[in-house]
Amino acid sequence: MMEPGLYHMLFISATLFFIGVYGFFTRRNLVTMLMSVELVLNSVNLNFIAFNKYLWYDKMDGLFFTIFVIAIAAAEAAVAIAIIINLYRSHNSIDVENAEELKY
Amino acid sequence: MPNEFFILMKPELVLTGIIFLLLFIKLGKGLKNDTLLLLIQVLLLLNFIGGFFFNKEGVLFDGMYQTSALIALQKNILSLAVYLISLLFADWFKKQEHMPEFFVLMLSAMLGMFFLISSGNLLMFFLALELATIPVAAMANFDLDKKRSSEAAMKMILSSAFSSGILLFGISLVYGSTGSISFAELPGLLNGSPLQILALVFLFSAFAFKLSIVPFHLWTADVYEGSPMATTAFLSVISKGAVAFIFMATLYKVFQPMHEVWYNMVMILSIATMVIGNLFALRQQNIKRFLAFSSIAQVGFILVGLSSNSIEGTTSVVYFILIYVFSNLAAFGVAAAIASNTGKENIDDYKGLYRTNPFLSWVLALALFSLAGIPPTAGFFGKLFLLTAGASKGSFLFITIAALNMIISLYYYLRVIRAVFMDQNDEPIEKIRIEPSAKFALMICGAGIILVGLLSWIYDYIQNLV
Amino acid sequence: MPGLPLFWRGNEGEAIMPNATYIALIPLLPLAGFLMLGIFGRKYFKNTSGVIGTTLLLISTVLALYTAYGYFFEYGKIDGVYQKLIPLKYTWLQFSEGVSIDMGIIIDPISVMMLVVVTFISLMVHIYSLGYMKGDERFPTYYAFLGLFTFSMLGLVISSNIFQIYIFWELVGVSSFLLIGYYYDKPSAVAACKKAFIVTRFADVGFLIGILVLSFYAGTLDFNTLIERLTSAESTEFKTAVAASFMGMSALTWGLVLVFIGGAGKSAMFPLHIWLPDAMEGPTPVSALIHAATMVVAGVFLVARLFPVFAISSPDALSLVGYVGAFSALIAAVIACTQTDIKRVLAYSTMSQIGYMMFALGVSKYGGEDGLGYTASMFHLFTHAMFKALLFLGAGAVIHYIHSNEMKDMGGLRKYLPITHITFLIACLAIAGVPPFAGFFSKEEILLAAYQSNQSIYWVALITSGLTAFYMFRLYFSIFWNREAHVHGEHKGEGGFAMMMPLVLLAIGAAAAGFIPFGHFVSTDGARLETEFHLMFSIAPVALGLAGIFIAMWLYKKASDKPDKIASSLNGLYKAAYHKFYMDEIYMFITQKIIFNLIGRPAAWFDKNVVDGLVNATGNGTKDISETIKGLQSGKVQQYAIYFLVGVIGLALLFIYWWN
Amino acid sequence: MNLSLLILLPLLTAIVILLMRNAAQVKWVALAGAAVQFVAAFVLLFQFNHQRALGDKAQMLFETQYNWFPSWNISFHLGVDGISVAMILLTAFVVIAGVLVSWNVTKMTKEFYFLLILLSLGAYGFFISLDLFILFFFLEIAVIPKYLLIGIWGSGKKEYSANKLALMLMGGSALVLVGLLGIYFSGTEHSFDLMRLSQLNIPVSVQMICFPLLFVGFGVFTALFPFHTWVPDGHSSAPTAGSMFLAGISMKLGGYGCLRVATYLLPEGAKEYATIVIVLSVIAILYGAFATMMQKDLKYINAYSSVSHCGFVLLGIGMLTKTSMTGAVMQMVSHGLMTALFFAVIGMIYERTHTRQVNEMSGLLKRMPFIISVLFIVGLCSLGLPGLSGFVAEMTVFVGSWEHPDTFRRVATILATLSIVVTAVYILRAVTKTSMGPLTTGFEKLTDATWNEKLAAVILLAGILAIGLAPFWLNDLVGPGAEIIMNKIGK
Amino acid sequence: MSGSTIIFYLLAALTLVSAVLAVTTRMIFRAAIYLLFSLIGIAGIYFWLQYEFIAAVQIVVYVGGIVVLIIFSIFLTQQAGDELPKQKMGRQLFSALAAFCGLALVLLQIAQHAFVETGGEVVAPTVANIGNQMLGVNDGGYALPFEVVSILLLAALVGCIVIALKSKPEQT
Repeated sequence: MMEPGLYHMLFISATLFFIGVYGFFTRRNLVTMLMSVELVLNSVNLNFIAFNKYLWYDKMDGLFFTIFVIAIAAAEAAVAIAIIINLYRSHNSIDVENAEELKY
Repeated sequence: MPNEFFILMKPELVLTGIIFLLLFIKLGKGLKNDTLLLLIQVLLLLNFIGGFFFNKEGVLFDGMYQTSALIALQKNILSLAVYLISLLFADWFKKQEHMPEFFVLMLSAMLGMFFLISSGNLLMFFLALELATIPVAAMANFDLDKKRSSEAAMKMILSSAFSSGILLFGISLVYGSTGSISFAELPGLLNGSPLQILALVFLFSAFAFKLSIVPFHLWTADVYEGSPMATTAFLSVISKGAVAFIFMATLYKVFQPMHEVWYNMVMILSIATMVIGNLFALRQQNIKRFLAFSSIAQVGFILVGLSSNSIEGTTSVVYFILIYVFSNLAAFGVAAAIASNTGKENIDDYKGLYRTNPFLSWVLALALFSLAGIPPTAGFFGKLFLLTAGASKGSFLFITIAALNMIISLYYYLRVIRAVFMDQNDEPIEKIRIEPSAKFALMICGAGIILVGLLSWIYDYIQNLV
Repeated sequence: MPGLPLFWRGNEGEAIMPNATYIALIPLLPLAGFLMLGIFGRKYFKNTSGVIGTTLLLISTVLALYTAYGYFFEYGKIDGVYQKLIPLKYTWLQFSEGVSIDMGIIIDPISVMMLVVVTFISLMVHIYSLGYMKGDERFPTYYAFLGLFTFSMLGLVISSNIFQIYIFWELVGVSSFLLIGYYYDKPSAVAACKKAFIVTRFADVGFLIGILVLSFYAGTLDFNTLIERLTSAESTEFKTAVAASFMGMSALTWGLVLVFIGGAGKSAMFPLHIWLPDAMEGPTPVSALIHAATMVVAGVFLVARLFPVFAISSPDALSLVGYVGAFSALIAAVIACTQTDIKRVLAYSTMSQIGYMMFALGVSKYGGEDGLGYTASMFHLFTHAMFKALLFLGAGAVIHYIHSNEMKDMGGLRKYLPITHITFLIACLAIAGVPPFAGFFSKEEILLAAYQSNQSIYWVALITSGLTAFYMFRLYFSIFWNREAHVHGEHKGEGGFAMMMPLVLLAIGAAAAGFIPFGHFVSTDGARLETEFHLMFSIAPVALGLAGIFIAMWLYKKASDKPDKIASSLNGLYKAAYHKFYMDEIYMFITQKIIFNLIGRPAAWFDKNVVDGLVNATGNGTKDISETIKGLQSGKVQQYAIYFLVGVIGLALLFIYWWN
Repeated sequence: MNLSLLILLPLLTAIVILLMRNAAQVKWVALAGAAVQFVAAFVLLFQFNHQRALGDKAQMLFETQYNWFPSWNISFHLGVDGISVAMILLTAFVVIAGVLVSWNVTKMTKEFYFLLILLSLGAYGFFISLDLFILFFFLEIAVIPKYLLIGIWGSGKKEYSANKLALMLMGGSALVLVGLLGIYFSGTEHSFDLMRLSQLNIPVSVQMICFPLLFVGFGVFTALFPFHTWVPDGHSSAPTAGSMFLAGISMKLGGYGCLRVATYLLPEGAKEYATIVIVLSVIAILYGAFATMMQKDLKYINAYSSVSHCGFVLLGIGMLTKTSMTGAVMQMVSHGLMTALFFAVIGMIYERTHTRQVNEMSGLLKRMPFIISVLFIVGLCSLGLPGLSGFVAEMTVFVGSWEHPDTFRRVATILATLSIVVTAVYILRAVTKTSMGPLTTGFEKLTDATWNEKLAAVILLAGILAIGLAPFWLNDLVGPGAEIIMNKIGK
Repeated sequence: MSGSTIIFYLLAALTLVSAVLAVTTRMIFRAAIYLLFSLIGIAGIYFWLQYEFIAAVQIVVYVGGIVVLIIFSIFLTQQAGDELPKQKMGRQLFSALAAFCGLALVLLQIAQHAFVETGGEVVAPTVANIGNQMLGVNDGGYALPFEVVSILLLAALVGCIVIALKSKPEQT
C-alpha cells in the first residue's frame, strides 16, 4: 500500500460522491434522499480540503469553501426537512413516488 | 473606502434594509396586509428608481464583489420585475397570512441574485446562487394547504441540492486544477485540459439547471405548475434573468480561453432546448405549465444570442431579458388575475375570454405575441437581435433550426390566442374585477412590450453600457 | 365631312395617308353604343336601345363605304398597286426594343373590303333584330353585345399589328360567347357558349405561340415589317427563322402552322369545328352575323393577312391550309346532308364554305396570275357573307314564325312567308353556284384556282359543290314545300318591315355581288388581276349543282318516305354523318375522361392528400412526437436527476473525446 | 412626398379607430383613412412621374432615412421606384375596396377594421422599405392580423385555416430571416440597406445558400409550389375583406420580395436556380389550374386559380428578362386587383345566397345583374381577356419568357400558355353555372348590390380597366425598375 | 507502512462502507446511523489531514446538527422500525450504471490530469488564521461571504418557520 496522497483523497471523494448520487437515484424515501445529498456535499468538501492541503497550501480558499458549504448544507437541509414535513402533512407519506402529481 | 463601499453596494444594502424593515414590521404586528403591501410597493418602486442614480464601476472585497454600469442595469431590470410582481399579484398577496415573510424570502432571493450578478469569485457565486435558490423553494411551498405546492417545493429543493452537488464538484475541480477561485485570475489559468472541460461541463450543467436548459430542465414545469403564481413568475422571470446574466458573464469572461468548447455546447443545448421546450409546450393545458415550457424554449433563444461571444451578444441578451420581463410578467399577470378570481388555470377555460374581458385578452395577446416574436411587439426585436448576434458566427444550420422553431412556438401561442379570441364558449369566464395596481402593472407591461422594441435608443443605451 | 379631308397628301415623295379620324370612328361608334347601352341601357334606354345601336352602326357603315370609296378610287393606288397604308399607330405596350403591341389601323384592300362587309352585315342584323328581338326582356343588353361584337370585329380587320389582331380576336371570341349564351336560362345555350369559347380558346393558344415564334424571329409584331422581314430571302431574320428547326420543320413553318391553328379554331376548320353547330343556340340574327358572315371568316382573314409569308416563305404551311380547308369543306357538306335542325344545316354549310375559302388560299401562290386563289377566296368571303347572312336571316324569319328549328315542324311555308321564300331561294341558288348569282362567280374562281394548282383538292371541291346544292335545296324544299303547313292562328305575317328590309337588301347583294370585278381590287400583290371567265370549265360544277338540286327536289318537294329509305340503305354512313362523325363524343372522351379524370382529379387529389397531407403530417407528426416524449417529464424527481447526470456525462464524453 | 406619410396615415387611422365609440364611426373613420391613403397613393404616382419627367434618374425617389438601430446598422430607410409605386397603388385600391365591402360586419366591428388597417400598414411599409430589416418587420406585421381576421370573422374550418396560414407564412418568413442574416454577414460591412447591398458584391457562395432560402421564404407568401396549401384553405375561410387582402396584397409581398430582395441582391443565385424556379412555377401554373377545375366552392376556385396566376409572377421572375420581370410585376398588380374583386363578388353572392357551392346556385343573373356582370368581367379578366388587366400581364410574361432561345424555357413557356385554356374551362364553368341557367328556387327574393358594394366593385374595376385598356403607363412605370434589376443580373 | 497510513485506510474504509450501507440498507433508522458513521469517518480524515478546525466543524454541524435534524424528521414522519419500500430493479441497475460511468469518467480524468502544485509558503489552517481571514475585508478576507451566508440562514429560518409552523385553523 502506498503512502496516502492527493489521489487517494480524490478517489475517496469521487467514490463517495457517486455513492451519494446512487442513493439519490434509488432511495424512495425523501429523508434518505436528503441523506444522500449530504454524502454528495461531504465528498465535495473532502475534495476542497484535499486540494487545499496537497496543491494550494499557500492560501486557504478550499478550506473556506468547505466551511461555507457546510453552512449551506445545514440551511438546505433545514429547509428541505421543513418542506418534507409539510409534504408529509398533506400526503401522509414521504415516499417520493407518491408525490408525482405534477407531470407531463 | 467606506463611501465607495456604500455607493458600490447600494442595491444590496437597500434591499437588505427593506428585508430588515419587513422583519421588524412583522415582529411588531402593526400593519394590515393592504397597507403593508402598499408600503412594500412604494419601497420597491423607490428601489427601482434609486437604481438609476449613483451607479459607479468598481471592485470590493478583493475582487469578490464587482459592479459596473451594465451590472447596475441588470440589477435594475430585476428590481423593476420585482416591483411589477408586487403590483401584479396584489390580489393573491392580500390573501396571504404570511405576506411579509413571502416578501422577506423573495427579497432575500433577489439579494442573492444581486450578489450573483456582482460575484467576483466562485465562492461568492456559489453562495449567492444558493441564496437565490433556497428561499425560492420555501416560496414555492407558500400555498401551504395545497398538495401540489408542497410537491413543487420538494422537487425544487431536492433537484437544486443535487445540482448544487454537481456544481460544487465542478468548482472543486476548477479549484484543484488552477488553484484559484477568482474570476479575475481564472482566465489566465484555464487551458482547456480534459479535466477542465469536465469541470466546465459540471459548472455548465448547474447553470443549465437554473436556466432550465434541456436536459437539465425537467424540474421546471412541475415546480412552475405547483407553485403559487407569484413564485412562478419570480422563478421564470427574475431567477432566469439573473442566472442568464451571470452565465453570460462567466462564459464570456472566465471561460473565454475555452470559448470554442462552450460555443458548441451552447449550440447543441440551445437546439435541444428549443426543440424539447416547444414540443412539450405544444400539448400543455395548464397555463402555468404552458408558460414554463414556453420559457424553456425562450431560454433556447437566449442561448442563440449568447453563443455569439460578442458585445452584440451581451447587448441582445440583456435587451431580450428586459423584453422578456415585460412579456412574461404580463402573461403571468393575466393568468393570475383569472386564477385568483375564478381558480381557473386551464387554457380551455379561457375560451371566449375576449367577450367578457377585453382588456385582459389584449394584454395576454400582446404578451404572447411578444413571446412569439411577432412585430411590432418588442419580442420581435429581441428575438431578431438574438438571432442576428448568433448568426455572426456563421452557422446557418443552427440559425435555421432556431428560426424554424419559431414556427412551432407560434403554433402554441396561437392556441391560447385562439381560445381567447375565437373559440365559442357558452360559459366564458365572467367579468373579472382587476386590482387597480395589477391593472396598472399590466399597462406598464403592455407599454413596455410595444415601446421597448420601437424605441431603438433603449437598445443603444444598453449597448453603450456593455 | 366638313373640315376633315378624306386623306392627307404629304410632301412630294411621301406616302399618302388617309385621315385616320373617321376610320377610327368606324369601330369606335359601336363601342360607344356598347358602353352606353351596357351601362345605362337597362335604366334609360329600355326601348330605344335598338334604334340607338342601329343609328350608330348606320353612321359606321356610311363611313366604311366612304373609306372604301376613298381607298379604292381616290388615293389607295400608287402606280396601279394598292398600298398598305397605316394612318394611325399608337404604341400600346412596349415589350422590348422593337417588339411592341401597337394599336393601329391598316388600310389595304382586304381590310377595307372587310370593313364594308362587317358594317353592312352588322347593320342588316341590327335592323333585322329590331323586329326579331322586339319585346325581349334584355333588349338593351342584346344591342350592347352586338355593338361590342361589331367593334371587336372591325378592330380585328383593321389591325396593323399581329398582337392587336390577337386582342380583337379574343374580344370577338368573348362577344360571340356572350351572344351565344344570350338565352342564359337555357342550359343548352349555356353549354354551347362555353364550348364555343373553350374550343376557340384552345386554338388561340396555338395562335399565341405562333405569334411568339414569329415575333421572336421577325423581331417585330408589326404586320408590315414582319411580312417584309420574313419574305425577303436576304434578311437575317428570314435566314434564322428558316434555319432554326424543331422536329423537322423550320421555326417559320411552325409559327405559321400555329397561327393557322388559331385561325382554324375561329373558322371552325376540322377538327376544331365542333363548337360551330352548337353555337346556333344563340339568337338567329346573331348566328347570321357572327357565325356565318363575319367572325367565322376571321381565320381566313388571318391567313390572308399573313399570306405573303405563307406563300413565299413556307409553302408547306400553306398546303396544310389547303388540305385542311378541303377536308373540312367535304366533311361538313356530308354532315349537312343529314341534319334536321335548319340552323345546324346552315352551320355545317358555313363550315363547308369556309373550307372553300381556306383551300382557295391554300392553292394560291403569291403574285400576279398565280394569286388567283387568294382573290377568289376573298371574293367568296364577300359573296358568302351576303348569301349566308341572308340564309340565316331567312331561317330566322321561319323560326320566328314557327317557333321551332326542326325541319319536321315545317313545310309548305311558301304561302305564308312569300318574301322570305323568294329571298331564301335566291340565297340557295347563290350558294349552289347557279349562274348568275353571286356564289357562282366566286366558286368558279376557286375551282379554277384549285384546278390549276392541285387536282386532288379540285375533285374534293367539285364533289362538295354538288353536295352543297343538294343539302341547300333539301333545306329549301323541306321548309317551303314538302308537307302542308299546319300553322296556328296566332301568327301574323313575316315580322314587319324591319325584318324584311334586310332580307331584300341582302338578296340583292346575293344576286348581284358576283358582277363586281373583284380582282381589280383585291389581289395578292395589290396589282390589278383580270379574272377570265371560262365557259367550258364551268359546265361541270354547274351541272353537278343542278343535279344536286334536282335530287333534292325529287326527294323533298313532296312529303314521302324516300329520304328515309335512302338513309336506311346508307345505314352506317348516314348514321355516322348524322352523329357528325362522332366528333363531339371524341371530344367528350378526351375532356371528361382524360383531362378531367386523368389530370384534373388526380391533381386535386394530389393536392389535398399529398401536398396538403404533408403539411398536415408535419403538424400532426410534431404533435405525435410531443405525445411520445411526454414520458421524459415523468413527474419523478429521481428520474430527473438521472437525466441530469446522463446529460452531464454525455456532454463530458462528447466534448472531451469527440469534439475536441 | 415624404414616404413616412404612407405609414403614418394607416397608423393614425388605426389609432383613431381604437378611440371610436360605435361601429358606425369606426366604419367611416376607416373609410376616410383608406380614402386619404388612396389619394396619397395617387399623389405619389403623379409626383413620381413628374419627378421622372423632370429627368431625375435616381434609382429610388423620395428617399428618406432615419437612424433606427445604429449599432446594427439598421436605418428606417424608405424610397420608391416604379415597381413600388405600382404595388402601393394596388394596395390602396384593395384597401379601400376591402373597407367598403366590409360595411356589414357587425361582429366586433372596431377590431375588424383595426386589423384591416394594420394589415394594410404592413403592406405599405413593406413596399417602401429600402432596409431589409424594416422590410422584414413589415412582412411579419401583416401575419397576425390575417390570422385573427380568419379565425374570428371567418367561416368553415376557420381555426384550422388560420393556423395553417399563420404557421406556413411564419415558416416562410423564418427562411427569409435566415437568408437576410446570411446577406447581412456576407461582407466585411454588415448592412441591411438594400441600396448599399446592391453595390456590394455578395460572394457567390453566400448567394448559393441565401437565394433558395429567400426565394422559398418569399415564395411561401406567393404560393410557390409545393408551399401553396395555405392559399386555398386560408382564402376560403377568411371573411371577404380578409380574402381580398390576402390574395390582393399579401401574396404580392412574396412576389415583391422574390424580385426585390432575392433576385436583385443575389443575381448569381438567381441565375443558378433559374431552372428550378421555372420548373416550380410552371408546375404551380398548370397544377393550380387543373386542381381548380375540380373545385366546387367558389372561394376555393379563386384560391386555387390564385396559385396558378401567382405562378406567372414567379415564372416572370425566374425567366430573368426585363420584359418578363415587368410582366411579373404587372401580373402582381393585375392579379391583386382582379382577385380582390373576385373575392368581393363571391362575398356579395355568399352574403345573399349563403352558399358558395357552385352546384347549389344557378341563374343568379336574373336577380342580381350588377353583381353577376362584375363576376363575368372579373372572370374574363382572370382568363386573360384583352382589355382587362390579366391579359396584359400574362402576355408580357409570355413575350418576356420567349426572349430566351433555349428549348427548356420555350417548352416551359408553352406549357404555361396552355394554362389559359384550363383557366377558361374552370372560370367559365364557375361563372356560367352560378349566373346562367334557370334560377334556383328560393333565390327569388335576392337583391342586387348596395351602394358600398357597387362603389368597391367600381373602384377595382377601374383599376383593372386602367391597366387593361392603357397598359403603357404601368409598363413605363415598372419597366425602368425591372431594367435596373436586369442590369444587375447582366445578360 | 506507517501507522498513520493504516489509520487513513481504516478511516477511508469506514467512510465508504458506511456510505454504501447508508444508501442501501432498508431500515431507515439504520441508514441514518450509517450516515453518521460515514460523516464521522470524513471528520476523521480531516483530522488525519491536520485540518482540525474543519473536523470540529464537521462534527458539530453534521453530527450535532444535521443528523439530529434528520433523525427528528424520521421520527416525525415514520415508524422507525418500518422497512423502506424497495426501488424497482431496473431503476437500481440503471442508477448504478450511471453512477459507475460517472465515477469512471471522473476518476479517469483525475488520473490523467497532471496536477500542478503551488510553490508558495504553507499557511497553516490554524483557528487564528482562519478567524482573521474569515472576518477580514481586505486581502482575501471572507467577510462578505460570511454576511451572505448569514442572510441565507436568516432566510432559511424564516422559510422553515413559515412552512413548518403551519397554524392549526388552516388545516381544516
